[in-house]
Amino acid sequence: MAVKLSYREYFKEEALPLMWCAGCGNGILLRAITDALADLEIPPHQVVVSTGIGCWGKADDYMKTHGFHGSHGRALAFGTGIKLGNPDLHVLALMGDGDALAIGGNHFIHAARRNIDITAIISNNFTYGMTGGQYSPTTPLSYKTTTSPVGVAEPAFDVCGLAEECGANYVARSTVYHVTQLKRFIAAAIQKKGFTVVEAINTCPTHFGRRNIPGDSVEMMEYVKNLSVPKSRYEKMDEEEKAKHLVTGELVNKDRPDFLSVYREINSVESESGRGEGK
Amino acid sequence: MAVKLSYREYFKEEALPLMWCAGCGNGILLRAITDALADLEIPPHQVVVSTGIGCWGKADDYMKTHGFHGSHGRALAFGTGIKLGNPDLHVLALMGDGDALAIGGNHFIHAARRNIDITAIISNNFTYGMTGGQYSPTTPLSYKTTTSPVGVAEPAFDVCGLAEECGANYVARSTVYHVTQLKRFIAAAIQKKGFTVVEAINTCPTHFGRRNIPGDSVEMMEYVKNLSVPKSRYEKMDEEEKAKHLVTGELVNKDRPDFLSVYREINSVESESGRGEGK
Amino acid sequence: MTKTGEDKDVTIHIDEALCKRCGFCIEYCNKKVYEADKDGMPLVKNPEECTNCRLCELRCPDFAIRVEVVNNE
Amino acid sequence: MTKTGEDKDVTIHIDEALCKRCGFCIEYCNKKVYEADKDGMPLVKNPEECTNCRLCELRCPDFAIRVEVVNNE
Amino acid sequence: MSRPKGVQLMEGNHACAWGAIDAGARFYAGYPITPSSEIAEVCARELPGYGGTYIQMEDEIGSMAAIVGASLSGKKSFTATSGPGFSLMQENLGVGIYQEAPCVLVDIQRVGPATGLATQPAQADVMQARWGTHGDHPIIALSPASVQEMYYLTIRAFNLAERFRSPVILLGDQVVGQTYENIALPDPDSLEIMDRKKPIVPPEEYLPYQYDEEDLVPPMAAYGDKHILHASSTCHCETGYSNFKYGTNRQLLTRLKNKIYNYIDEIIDVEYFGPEDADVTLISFGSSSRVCKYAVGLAEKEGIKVNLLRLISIWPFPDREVQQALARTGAAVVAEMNQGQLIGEVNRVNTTNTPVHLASGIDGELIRPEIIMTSIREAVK
Amino acid sequence: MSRPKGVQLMEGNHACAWGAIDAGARFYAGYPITPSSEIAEVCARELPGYGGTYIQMEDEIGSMAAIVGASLSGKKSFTATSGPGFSLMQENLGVGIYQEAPCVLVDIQRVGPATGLATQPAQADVMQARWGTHGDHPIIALSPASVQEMYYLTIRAFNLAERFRSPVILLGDQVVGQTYENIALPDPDSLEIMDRKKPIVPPEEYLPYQYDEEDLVPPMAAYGDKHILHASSTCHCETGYSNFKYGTNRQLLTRLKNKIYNYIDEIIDVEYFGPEDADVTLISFGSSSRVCKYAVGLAEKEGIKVNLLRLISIWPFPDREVQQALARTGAAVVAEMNQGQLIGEVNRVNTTNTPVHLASGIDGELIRPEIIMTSIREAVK
Amino acid sequence: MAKSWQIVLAGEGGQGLILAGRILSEAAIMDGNNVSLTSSYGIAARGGYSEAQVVISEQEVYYPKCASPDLVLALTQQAYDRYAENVSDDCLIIYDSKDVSNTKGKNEAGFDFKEALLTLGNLKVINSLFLGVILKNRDIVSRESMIESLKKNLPPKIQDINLKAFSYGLDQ
Amino acid sequence: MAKSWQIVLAGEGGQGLILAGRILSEAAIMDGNNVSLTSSYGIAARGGYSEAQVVISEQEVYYPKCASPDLVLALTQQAYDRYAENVSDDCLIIYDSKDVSNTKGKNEAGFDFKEALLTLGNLKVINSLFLGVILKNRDIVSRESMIESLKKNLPPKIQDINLKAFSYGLDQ
Ligand SMILES: Cc1ncc(C[n+]2csc(CCOP(=O)(O)OP(=O)(O)O)c2C)c(N)n1
Ligand SMILES: Cc1ncc(C[n+]2csc(CCOP(=O)(O)OP(=O)(O)O)c2C)c(N)n1
Ligand code: SF4
Ligand code: SF4
Ligand code: SF4
Ligand code: SF4
Ligand code: SF4
Ligand code: SF4
Ligand SMILES: [Mg+2]
Ligand SMILES: [Mg+2]
Repeated sequence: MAVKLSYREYFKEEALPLMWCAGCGNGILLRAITDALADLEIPPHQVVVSTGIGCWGKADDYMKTHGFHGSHGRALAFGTGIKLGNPDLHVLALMGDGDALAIGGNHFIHAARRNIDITAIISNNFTYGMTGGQYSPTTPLSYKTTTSPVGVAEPAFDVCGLAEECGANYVARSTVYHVTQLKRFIAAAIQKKGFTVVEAINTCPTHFGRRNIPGDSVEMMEYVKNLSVPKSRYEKMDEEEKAKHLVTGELVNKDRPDFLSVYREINSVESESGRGEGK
Repeated sequence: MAVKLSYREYFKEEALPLMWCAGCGNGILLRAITDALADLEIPPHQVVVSTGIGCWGKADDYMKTHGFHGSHGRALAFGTGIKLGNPDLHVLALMGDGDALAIGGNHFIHAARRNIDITAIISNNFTYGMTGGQYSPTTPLSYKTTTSPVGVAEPAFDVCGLAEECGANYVARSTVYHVTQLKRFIAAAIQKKGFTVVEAINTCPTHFGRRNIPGDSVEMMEYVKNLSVPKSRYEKMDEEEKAKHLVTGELVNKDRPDFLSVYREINSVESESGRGEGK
Repeated sequence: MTKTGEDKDVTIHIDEALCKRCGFCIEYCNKKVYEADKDGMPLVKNPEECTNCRLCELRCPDFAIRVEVVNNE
Repeated sequence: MTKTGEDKDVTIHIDEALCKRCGFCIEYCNKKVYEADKDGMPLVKNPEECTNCRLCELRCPDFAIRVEVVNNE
Repeated sequence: MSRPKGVQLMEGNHACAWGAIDAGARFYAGYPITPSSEIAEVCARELPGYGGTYIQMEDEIGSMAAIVGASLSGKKSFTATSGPGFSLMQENLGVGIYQEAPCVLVDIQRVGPATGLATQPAQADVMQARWGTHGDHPIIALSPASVQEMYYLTIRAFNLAERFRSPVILLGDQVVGQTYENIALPDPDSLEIMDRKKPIVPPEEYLPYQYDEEDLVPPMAAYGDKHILHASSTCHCETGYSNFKYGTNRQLLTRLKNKIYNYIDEIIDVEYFGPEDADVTLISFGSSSRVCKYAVGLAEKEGIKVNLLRLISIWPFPDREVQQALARTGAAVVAEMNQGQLIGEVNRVNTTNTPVHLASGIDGELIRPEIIMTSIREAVK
Repeated sequence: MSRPKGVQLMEGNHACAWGAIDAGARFYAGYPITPSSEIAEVCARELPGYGGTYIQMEDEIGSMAAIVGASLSGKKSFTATSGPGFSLMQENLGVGIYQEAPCVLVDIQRVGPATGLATQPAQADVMQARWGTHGDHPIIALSPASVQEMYYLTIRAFNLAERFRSPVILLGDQVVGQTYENIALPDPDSLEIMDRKKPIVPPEEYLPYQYDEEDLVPPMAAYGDKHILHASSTCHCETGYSNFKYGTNRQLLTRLKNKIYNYIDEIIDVEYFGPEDADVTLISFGSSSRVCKYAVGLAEKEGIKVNLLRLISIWPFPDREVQQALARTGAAVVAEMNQGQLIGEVNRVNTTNTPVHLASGIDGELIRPEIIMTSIREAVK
Repeated sequence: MAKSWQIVLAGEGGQGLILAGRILSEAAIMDGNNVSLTSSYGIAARGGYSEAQVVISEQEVYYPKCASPDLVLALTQQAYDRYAENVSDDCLIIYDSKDVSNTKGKNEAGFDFKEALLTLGNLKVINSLFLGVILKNRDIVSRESMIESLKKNLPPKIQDINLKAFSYGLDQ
Repeated sequence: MAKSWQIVLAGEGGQGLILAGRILSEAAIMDGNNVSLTSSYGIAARGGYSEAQVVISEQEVYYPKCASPDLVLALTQQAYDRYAENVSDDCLIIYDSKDVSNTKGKNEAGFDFKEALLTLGNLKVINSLFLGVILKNRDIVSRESMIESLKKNLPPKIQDINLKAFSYGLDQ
């Protein structure tokens, strides 16, 4: 009997209420992920979430799948071992912008280059939420944070551009406002073999919002909504306008063979030709 | 009296002979750097070379400028402190492909994003020479090394593409065969403010060559020579041909303001407006 | 703890204990189904307008809303 | 320790102690100025052909070659 | 914000940042981590006003690297972190020690291992501070017990760094870092500030690692000076360039050790508290030692005479002072917020076989007086 | 290449790799570093033939992370490195300890700190192995003295890792790693191989950190099992999920310590060499201890009776065995290739105040017999 | 022994407890005392348990926590329960009579903060209000210092309403 | 005491010293002995000082280095100088008579390796050649084992010429 699965198969309801602030989009992202898993009908025990450390890195506390909560910035490195240790698993690396791109930037670019079969789901709230709102490598230039009280002097990474440059098979950007699109991208990323990235532009009214966006949670959500534009519209913008926005949509979708396929192929050719005699 | 400086002002002749193997291109690259410095007539004491750890990382032993020989992969991180500690310095980060892109990949992408005023000179010999020839993130797919005895299963980084994506002001690729071009690019990189990258495709007959290129040092040099094609020719190639070659030339040349300029501007605006009262 | 706006085939449950008064449901329901009480808590004011799009449920960051179709079984 | 091929205005010094016999100078001199001895050591065989392009000096990985213009002072 | 004037309510981490600024620090590189981030935040806000620079690096590895680099460029530099970041800094801390780069590393300890309890205090990085990086190396570490000391010991850390040409660790904890107390910052001009020795020979004669016999510390040029500075993480001789001759390594390692251990009296700093004659001696440091002072009073009420040896400098370990304290009193209690780290060192020097008890606070909070009292009672049993 | 048969000349690093394979290791993640890289090279070549996987990570941080991850996916996993890489692995080593992920970390020591002498032997990561990661934690470390032992102790390291659900460190050095000696690999079927305890309760009842009272070790599911495994670097209760209640931290840290220290006899492994009654007892480990054996003979020729206590397991420190040895003989010499690390531990347990001398080999080569002889002569003076 | 106070302000995130601790502490400093202020909160970024502990003493403060509080303000049941059982009989507990229902009944005073706030017409001045209530019950710091500290710590445009709330608390 | 040998093969990179050490060691193992083989080389990747030390013993080998060598092969002056002063009088030094000029003259034998190689017509068989010379001077391992070890360690197509070089050394 093929009963459609519910997000509740993956979501740990008894852990409610969530620890996150009012208006924090992490819960929305969590719902999108668990909904996507339900849509794909992947049994929870075939899923491992590998989280980083940060507000979003607390997501594993609310998941009923297998979970790994490691060290800051290393979700992909732990995830690489998890995946190679049992290639049948669906490994989801849930990372903040700090996790994925500051301290974890190296694992990110190498995972993409290797095309390891992991889905990275990045909550980009433009700041280190957990530690009190310092600037991150995605904080937009000149925005204020606790460590850039007059504005940050560093330009931000284009997370998706970086993933693409390094070779990810699937790269998409959405926001916690665009919830159905977000779920769709996550589902597509999980289904695709190889390294896949979904960047979810997220709200952090408490830190990023407080210092940069006059108003409340809704204003913060409005910012996220207005910041993002679909590809079709984005492409028609001039450079100046582009610089003020983030394009959303499926930005990369290809089928390079993933690391383990290549590894197995290369090594099997060899063992046929007589080496690797060990049983 | 403006006597033209010689590379000997920068090169530590008494340290000869070089420790590098016969046919290793590191010496050629070293000559190109010291020649470039001489052409630019930068006094040696205004230059700091920050080297990584590796065969190329030994370059500081042959330099008469200020020198910093730190830990593997961190030449840019040390260099960042060196530069910010004394902004008048010309900081040259001399890194192997392992230094710059394996263990040091994160510093590389962040230095480029920040656009810190450092010149990265990368000896790309497609392998970890110093440790005996294991594969590196630039080893071409399926090439053999001591840790990929039947061929490496990971695609290589495009070093210059990565630097460009992350925001470097100047990115150029040459080879130790193309010595005059190489020197020219290095001089241009040093002169340019912001983060600049020169990737020098290099020979390693001892390790990379031995396992992949039948023949001797000259064959290894032939490989380097034939691998590289100028932009004009590269652009006319089909994808398959492109994949087998590396484009050389000045690939990026722009003038984004460097980190320190932005930092100072942002912070001075502020202190004018009354904050930062400390003397 | 659950407020129910019942009409036609849709039931909307809001778990007051979970709701953190972010206002997203109120702001983003195209049908203006919700209104804020003075504390910021959403009240189901116009349940008859609800189209069961469930966007409010998906956008509630605190899993506080459940939109249920009752008569559809 | 230095072999000198003297002709016209160019002198080529090769420091035998530094030379590691990689063969680059021999292979890449367009003018075929060098030849290898049986040990692989470059000998200046055709100094009169040298155009003073100095590429051999720049391409010698071991700083073993010095191409000097003598009569140009 | 300008420099706070008069008696202030100030957080320990802020006091640390002001101590650094007053000591002359003009470069901070760091990566935020609870419970140390306020140090970064003050630096980000204040350093530009002092002509200094704040940079938030991509991680703690880069942060430690950057402060070593800036140190060699002539700046007084520092970073602050907590356990996970401290672990990541170890490799380059070793580089700083080996290259003799004066700088300060502030570790505001929290509960570990791993992420542990990120907002809660512990003192479980004590041994790591001594032994965290690979290879033989000496280290200097100070342990503040109050907001006051966060300020003054930060200055002292910079002074010792400059005096000994070495990284110095300020080993705080969440309690001293995030407690607010009254403090009055002194007139900066009244402070005794040390600066590294500069070369006195002409540039041509300068060898960056040729040391003065008098104190074994080489005068230090800065990048940009005409005196060429070559600093290496590889075994090197006085020139600073790599040197692999037999003997060079022994010489270098021995000097690095002796330049600190031969002058240990300039570093060792302890406080004696309570009656000279006592039934039990408490040995403690950092925020635990305050609770010990409190316990001295509690014990007195119970009729037990207790005194305290407080280690203000903890590395190099004050062998002599601890040994004497153990010998003087017949029983000792080591109070620390870990499962027993400093107690190992205490026993190492315990030639009198004095019974040493452990009061171990591992509840993710400031050690409770009751835990110390229990150990005191045991000790007098 | 197939598994070497018969008596072979084999390098220690190769013996280590074969030991791992014979112990059941099927996952290696690493980053090359001298003098350990041969372990990686054998794994790269051999693991695919055993259905295993070799991955070269972007750095040592990632390598340590990957082996912890693979461990939880049910694989026996390991990595190998040397000083600089060992420093970088510390943070995630702590994660492995805290999450109780069985795995093996091989450190082939070279001269440090920093880059030091990359190709030369030292034993200066001894204390780092114990204390290198932040926060309270126990650790198991073994120290091989020969190519033979590189093989057998690697197997033992995996067995202990599985038995105690903990990372185990194999603390070799350049000498044991790169010396070639004769060795015959045994029939793999003849080996005693331990495997982690799997859960016996049904999936619904499984709590990943509910431990067996009998040995304090929780049965371990693997990712992919129906028994859901939640592993956290944050303070957690039996469920594996974060838990910040008062008491949880104390309980967890205490259990992590006790699960090892209560069963220390299953770990402690020492060798006694030489006459029972002696004038001097040598205490040593790893390659230094071989030189001690050699020195026993030299001393005999000089008429000095010397014996040796060789520590095969060094962490947890064999307090009792060392204490007894110190009590039995009136003088001791600790021989180690560092400036004095293990000697601190020896003194910690030296309740008999036996004079303990240091024979310190810091010349970037295997400690010379003469250095040990000098200390022996001093000890009998 | 020297005069000293141990004050616990306990409730949940968003009630301004830590700012109140700061205001109280600075007032104590103005009176010439030594002060230690510590705060703790759960892992939840918002809501959840929160408290500030203030130790005020003429002497050096050794133990910066409240080992035996002299006064506990408990704005939630959770906060009340945390302390009610453990404090000495001399300790005064001031609790929110709306939120806290199970009380032990000895040496304690209930106060309806919500009602007072409604009277004051501003829900955000709760911390000034309870500081007033505290000072009314115990002379921990001088009123002048408290008023100065309130002014120092609050933005000008909300000073008046907060001072009003403080006085209101003081007058109850 | 049990029979044992300490052999040092010293020269520079590229002379096959380490391979020779390996061949010698494996022969010793075939003879039923315990063996330790260590090698060291300077930081220079090519050229520069290089040596192999082989300890052969019927017993367990404690000290894997040559504390008091029984035989030193010195192919360069640097190698010769490193040992000549320090070895005991019982130690035989075999040196390259072309490369080594300053010799002490006691218990040593010069050999012109270059000339022999030219006679053999192959410069690359130097290690087989000196192994022959060594065996001719000292019966460290059996000749059968040595031949077997040479065969095992060398690719088939160069075995003949190496065996020839070995015999040549043995016959001098
Ligand atoms: C090695 C290390 N460095 C720093 C920290 C402190 N830390 C915890 S979370 C975090 C940043 C969180 O930012 P992000 O990854 O963007 O997640 P968010 O909280 O914004 O969701 C930092 C710096 C840590 N735990 N470990
Ligand atoms: C932390 C650390 N990990 C590993 C090493 C070992 N190591 C030294 S050099 C090197 C790689 C060198 O490769 P590359 O950077 O490409 O330089 P090359 O030798 O090829 O010039 C490695 C892995 C080290 N020194 N430190
Ligand atoms: S601090 Fe920001 S990211 Fe963290 S829970 Fe609050 S709103 Fe979310
Ligand atoms: S190993 Fe390769 S990179 Fe290193 S010196 Fe030799 S040829 Fe050059
Ligand atoms: S979206 Fe959810 S949390 Fe926000 S106001 Fe509505 S019900 Fe409450
Ligand atoms: S389901 Fe849709 S229409 Fe109904 S209340 Fe929610 S958002 Fe409004
Ligand atoms: S290029 Fe230089 S090293 Fe190479 S053969 Fe010519 S002279 Fe010798
Ligand atoms: S200078 Fe030019 S022409 Fe002359 S020898 Fe060199 S490469 Fe040949
Ligand atoms: Mg973030
Ligand atoms: Mg390389």
